Amino acid sequence: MKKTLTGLLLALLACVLTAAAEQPAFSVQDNPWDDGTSVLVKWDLATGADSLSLQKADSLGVFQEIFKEFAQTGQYTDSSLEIGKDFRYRLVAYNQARGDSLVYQGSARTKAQWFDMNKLSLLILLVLICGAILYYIFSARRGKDLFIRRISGLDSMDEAIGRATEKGRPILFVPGISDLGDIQTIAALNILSHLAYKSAEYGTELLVPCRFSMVLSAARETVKEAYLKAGKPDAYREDKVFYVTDDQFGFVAGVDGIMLREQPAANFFLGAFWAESLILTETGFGTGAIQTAGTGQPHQIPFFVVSCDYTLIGEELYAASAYISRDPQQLGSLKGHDFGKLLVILLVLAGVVMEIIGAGWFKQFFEGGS
Amino acid sequence: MKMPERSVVERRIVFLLLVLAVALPIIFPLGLKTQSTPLTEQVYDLVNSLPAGVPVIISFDYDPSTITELQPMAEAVIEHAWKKGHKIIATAMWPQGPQVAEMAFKDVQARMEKQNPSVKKHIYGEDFINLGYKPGGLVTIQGMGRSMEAIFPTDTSGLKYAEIPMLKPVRTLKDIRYVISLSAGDPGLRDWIMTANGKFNVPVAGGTTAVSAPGFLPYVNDQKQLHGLMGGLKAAAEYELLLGYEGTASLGMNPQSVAHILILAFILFGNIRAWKKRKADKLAQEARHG
Amino acid sequence: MADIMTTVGIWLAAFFTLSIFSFLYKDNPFYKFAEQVFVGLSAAYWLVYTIYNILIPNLFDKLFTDFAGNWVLLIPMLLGIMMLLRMFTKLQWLSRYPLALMVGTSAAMSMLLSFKSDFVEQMAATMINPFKFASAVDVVGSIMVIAGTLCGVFFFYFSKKQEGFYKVPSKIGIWFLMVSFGASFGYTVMARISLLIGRLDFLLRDWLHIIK
Amino acid sequence: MKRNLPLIVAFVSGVVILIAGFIPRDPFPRIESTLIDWFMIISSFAILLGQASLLRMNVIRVAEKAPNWQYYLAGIISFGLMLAFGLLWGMEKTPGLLGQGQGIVSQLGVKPFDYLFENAFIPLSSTMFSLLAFYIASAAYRAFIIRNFESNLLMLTAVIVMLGRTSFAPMLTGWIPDSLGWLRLPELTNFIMQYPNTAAQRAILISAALGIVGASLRIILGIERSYLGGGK
Repeated sequence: MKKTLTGLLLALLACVLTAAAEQPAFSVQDNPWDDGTSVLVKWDLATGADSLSLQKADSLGVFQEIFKEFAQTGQYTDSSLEIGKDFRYRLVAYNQARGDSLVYQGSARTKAQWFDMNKLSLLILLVLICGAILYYIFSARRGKDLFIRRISGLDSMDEAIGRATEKGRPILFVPGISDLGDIQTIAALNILSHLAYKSAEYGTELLVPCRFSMVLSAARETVKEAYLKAGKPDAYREDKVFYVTDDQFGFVAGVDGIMLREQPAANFFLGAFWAESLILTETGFGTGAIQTAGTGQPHQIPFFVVSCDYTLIGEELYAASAYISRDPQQLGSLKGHDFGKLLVILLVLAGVVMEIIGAGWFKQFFEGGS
Repeated sequence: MKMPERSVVERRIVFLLLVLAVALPIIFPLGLKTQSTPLTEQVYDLVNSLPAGVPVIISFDYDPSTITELQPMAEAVIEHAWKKGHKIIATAMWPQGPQVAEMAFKDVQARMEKQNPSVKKHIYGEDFINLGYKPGGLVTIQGMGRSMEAIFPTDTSGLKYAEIPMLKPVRTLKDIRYVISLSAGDPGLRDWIMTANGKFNVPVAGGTTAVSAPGFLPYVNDQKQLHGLMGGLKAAAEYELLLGYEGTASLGMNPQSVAHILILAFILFGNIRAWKKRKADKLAQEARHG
Repeated sequence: MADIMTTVGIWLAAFFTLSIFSFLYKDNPFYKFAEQVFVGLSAAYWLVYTIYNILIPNLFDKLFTDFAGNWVLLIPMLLGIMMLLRMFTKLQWLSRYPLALMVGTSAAMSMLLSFKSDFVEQMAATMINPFKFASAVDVVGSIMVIAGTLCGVFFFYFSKKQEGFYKVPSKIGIWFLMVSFGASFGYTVMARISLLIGRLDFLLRDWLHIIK
Repeated sequence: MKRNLPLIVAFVSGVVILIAGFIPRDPFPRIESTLIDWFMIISSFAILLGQASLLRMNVIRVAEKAPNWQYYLAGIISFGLMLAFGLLWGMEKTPGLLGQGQGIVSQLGVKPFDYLFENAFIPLSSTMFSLLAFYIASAAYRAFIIRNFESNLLMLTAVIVMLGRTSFAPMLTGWIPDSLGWLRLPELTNFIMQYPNTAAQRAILISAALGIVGASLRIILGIERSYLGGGK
């Protein structure tokens, strides 16, 4: 009995001590780093309180309730206020069991800030990465030779063309179903120029069905140029790069028909694809063609992976395009992004170590306050 | 243009089997029970944690092509929010959104009355409001963070923002206690995460079609960029389970489950067939080369 | 009368549903008709909603009721009309101004917002102490999140030949990507089946009344 | 001039938004919200543009009696019908030019616009997408073939997830003892989604975010100008 009593007393003492050591139970301050239109009210109530009322003085000085959801420790942001004015708040904490209440008061003046310090980490990282992108774009423009690795997909594409040549059957290239405004289509056309060059070299027939007239003229230009570069301008036939129809499923039906009729030995589906991806590859699989696909549409990648022999995943499409075209803009951006990726890898590794050794400030710096 | 006869026939058999696998369990439900998962529970807990009277946004960012998946979610969330007494503000990033929102409110009220005839009649303008469609995705949401009234001068019936009683305490998006976006693509949940949560710190939860669900999981993290995620019909059924009723989603899980098994069987047979064919080809090749 | 019209409506809906499904057999006039009706209805829907939900409340109402306070809105209205001039080849160049304003604004906004939520926050979310969890499953899982994210990012790193040592993280990265694509695959199948359930449910319940 | 002035417009609007992202003090937030208001109005005109171009193309097809012109005519007629209904009587709670149309509502049960929406638009759009279920089924049988380690991994995960998200899953693996509870299909599915899937999707998000930063930067600085049309 005596033991329990001392225990209880000690526990009570501990409670009192911790309560005394706590931060001020109620604070009112200008919301830091904002546009000066809000006040941050924080509270940390002693045990026992079971409901509360947060009140704000109106223009006549009368307190009006603005918030009453109970939380032992909580905060409330009063927003849409005038800048540079004083605001007074009162918190009434009730203990209904004992029938008494505690009242806290505080006030603050709103102030607009010059910089949002919560976004410091964001700004630093953004400046670093944008700087890197610009640096690489301009050095590529000045003719500096920037290294990016060869995507292994390109090798397997060359192989597929070789196989088609052996069999004496044509190859089919679909530059996606997006218009020319889509960077995926541009990337696809860059890769097309490489494939057209190879097919001109080998003397293999190349079929390019297009969905939009803008894509059609760009594709014709690309193929023609590639044939010229390969020294076989006479082998270029304009009717092999052709328009099918604007209609999404109509286009798919058209391409399906071509695959069944012409029986191409290698199919390339590069660019933007949506739900039609699996209809195309299913037919291509049925005709026994070697299929290569590549798209930036994340939802279609799984279907390409399971029904094609080789798939360029997401950014690989752009990397392959930059590798082939050596266009300074594409190449420079890609190198800049690579810098960002390296930065992420290093920072995350550092962050994990810091978390393990208990230095939480590092992660918090990147989370930004809120 | 014509496909080889065999493959056409094969294809039609596949189609027919799929129709049967879906239709039969609709006609004769198997009474399968679903199990709730943490991601759906998180959404439920967010709605459950708030007291009566708080203003919330449910955004209808989809069109009829995905109603099978998203409408049951919308109905479940509305019912839950109403039961908790939250004031629902319906917005839409897709033009068909306001219309499906209207349907959802009507159906939920009807269902609740059917279950319990004495249930509260939810009044337009007091318990819920339909603010309609606005284009612009994250740009527009960012505008809501400055002033809701500037983006939504009126509701869909032409009522002025200032004259709607339940919108009195809502000056900006920051006054909203949670946003639940039911999203079929772009613009949608991602814009709400980036803007409502990323910029204004409003809790955001979401329901998406199953197609896009895996891509949203990185946002469910310690920073609470996303408070839980409902992905597809299964998640809608889970939410119905948490609320304690069997709606269209729960019933839909019967055909859904059977059809999954059928698709798996197709993949299995397809692979066996391809393997056999490869073996036969190899034998033929060896025979040719002697 | 209203009852009859409801029934007619259901038959109409069933007709359109079956017309689209007929494409599975082969392309035919019913499908072509239904498809174009869809295109027409959808375009009109967008148009009506844009007028009633945006142009009237956010532009014309404001201009008509309080012109002095809202005359600035004449600028976006003018820009909007310039946008419409894109229809005419000769005046197409005028549409570049509104386009430039829109593209500049949205590029800057999406740059800030997606950099924060998709880059910085994702990076911070990966800074986990995996050993803080009690259950072994969570510890292993968190290590997987860290390793998978880093190797996945490395897979998309193009400035280094992936040979020798560098081949390892890249390989692990692709494995993680494949698992995730598998999950997407499963979820996509799920979604597509759901859509079919909705339509068959309509046909069996509302149209044929086979189920109640 | 015709070329450069729009680039300056894009640059200025972009830079103002960027500054407003970091400096919370007026005038930047005010300019930002003005731009947002304008953006919304201009983009609604852009929607008008899109629909008008589509209509014009179909009218040309009908006028020139292009192949299948009858179907395009049906499209134009349904467009006109829906547009007229919407403008005259509005939809749901929104009034049209002729008010709420009580007379016609008592005949139809709903407004004509909503009638077409429910009985034509909904079945058409949802059936169109449900066709995909059939394509997936047929591709599952004919083209989803395992080839190498990577695609095996993909297929294995897909199978687990597809099973794990059915209502059969709890029954199939309910016998696994609690100590190995994470091996049960629903738990295993959750594990895959929560950890490996999140990791890979996060890597994709990070790479994509870098792509967005690069593209936006090039647009704001006028390095990338293909959006203005007419090549690079």
